[in-house]
Amino acid sequence: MELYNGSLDVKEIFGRWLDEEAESNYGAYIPFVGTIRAEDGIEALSFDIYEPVLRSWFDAWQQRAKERGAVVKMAHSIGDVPVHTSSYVSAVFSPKRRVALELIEEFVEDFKANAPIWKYDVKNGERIYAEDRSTPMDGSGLLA
Amino acid sequence: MELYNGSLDVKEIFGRWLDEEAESNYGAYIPFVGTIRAEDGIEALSFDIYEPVLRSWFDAWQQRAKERGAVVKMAHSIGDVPVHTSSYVSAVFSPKRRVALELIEEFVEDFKANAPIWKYDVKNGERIYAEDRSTPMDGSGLLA
Amino acid sequence: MVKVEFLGPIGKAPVEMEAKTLADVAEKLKEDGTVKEWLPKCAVALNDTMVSDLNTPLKDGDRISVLPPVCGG
Amino acid sequence: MVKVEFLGPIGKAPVEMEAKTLADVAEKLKEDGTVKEWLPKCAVALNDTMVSDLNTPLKDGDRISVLPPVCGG
Repeated sequence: MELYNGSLDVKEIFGRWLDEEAESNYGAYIPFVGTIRAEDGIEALSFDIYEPVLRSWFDAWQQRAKERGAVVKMAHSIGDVPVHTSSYVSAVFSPKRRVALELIEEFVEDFKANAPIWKYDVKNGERIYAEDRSTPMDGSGLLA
Repeated sequence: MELYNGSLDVKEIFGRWLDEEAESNYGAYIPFVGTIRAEDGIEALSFDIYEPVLRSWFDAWQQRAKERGAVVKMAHSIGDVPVHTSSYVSAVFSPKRRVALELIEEFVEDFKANAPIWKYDVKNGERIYAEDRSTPMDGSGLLA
Repeated sequence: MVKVEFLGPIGKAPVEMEAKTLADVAEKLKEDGTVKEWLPKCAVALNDTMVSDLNTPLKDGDRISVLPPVCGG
Repeated sequence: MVKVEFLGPIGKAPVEMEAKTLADVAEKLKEDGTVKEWLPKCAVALNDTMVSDLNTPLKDGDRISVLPPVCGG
């Protein structure tokens, strides 16, 4: 798991992960690259991350992937990421395509739902919590 | 659609596609990279392609993707591709992740079932049709 | 005359024949023992467009492709 | 004493309190009007492990994190 301040160097990450697994005999490599869209007049998105819980979440996913013979990788930005640059890359390597296609979907969807990351629109230099696009994590409401 | 003799330069293709769509305002980019696994003592896989029908198949997919606001891209090898190098890269770009995740799965699965490409194991320099891993295309048996 | 070509691993040279429909082509191809075995698992293109109707009419110069099971990727 | 911290957009400084279980924490947090509004949509971690049982016992020095709705990617 890799965290970076600001935009990701997507080509470097993609290529390095490819090289890391070049001799691992995986038949399928599926990265997912998330890029900031220009919409609603935003200049950038900005991210807060709670790293200890993100790391536990990712470690659990590595274990789940391993049980299916696969590997997952992930990189995410902290702080401001301008439009048309990337804040998120995740990837699955697996011997076969079916497992890779299933895992990348499950991994990305669970990431959206349960990775402890908070998103803010940046408009006129101001940070506004993207409440309408945010999802309560599994188990929310325990203290209510 | 890009066809190459021998192994694909995966990093070049990934990076160039990223650059091509850098200003297109897509939020999700999902490539699928297919790499030759070392198994059953093969040295390489080898591919025949019937380009006119492959091109029609790909054009139809471009249209299907366009109707969903997305773009598909594809590169494949012709001839011999040694183990641990790549013969296939396809990709989806889409504004949103759901469409991208759905399309990459449909695109790759339909590719496996209906792209007019024939695969051969290369053992001791000999080319052996991979009959057991091959799938009759939609509409097969018409002349039987 | 139409031309029939055999793609990928079938490994047979193209043949020319008289045929008014794909049904005529099917009938003639079944006379060749090796080709006959391939036919149940082969798809068909007419001038590079996939076809699915045996009654498809043919005209002089048409090109029919016989496509065996595929495995790209 | 346990420490309760509020992550991301909640924007509130950590608080310390006496509590034997998470239920005690819940009760005390509801006294703060702003925090109370967040609670129905917040998940909870105890010493960086997600928890789902109000009866979870607490000990001196425990750290409780309140995690509002997320949106990575």
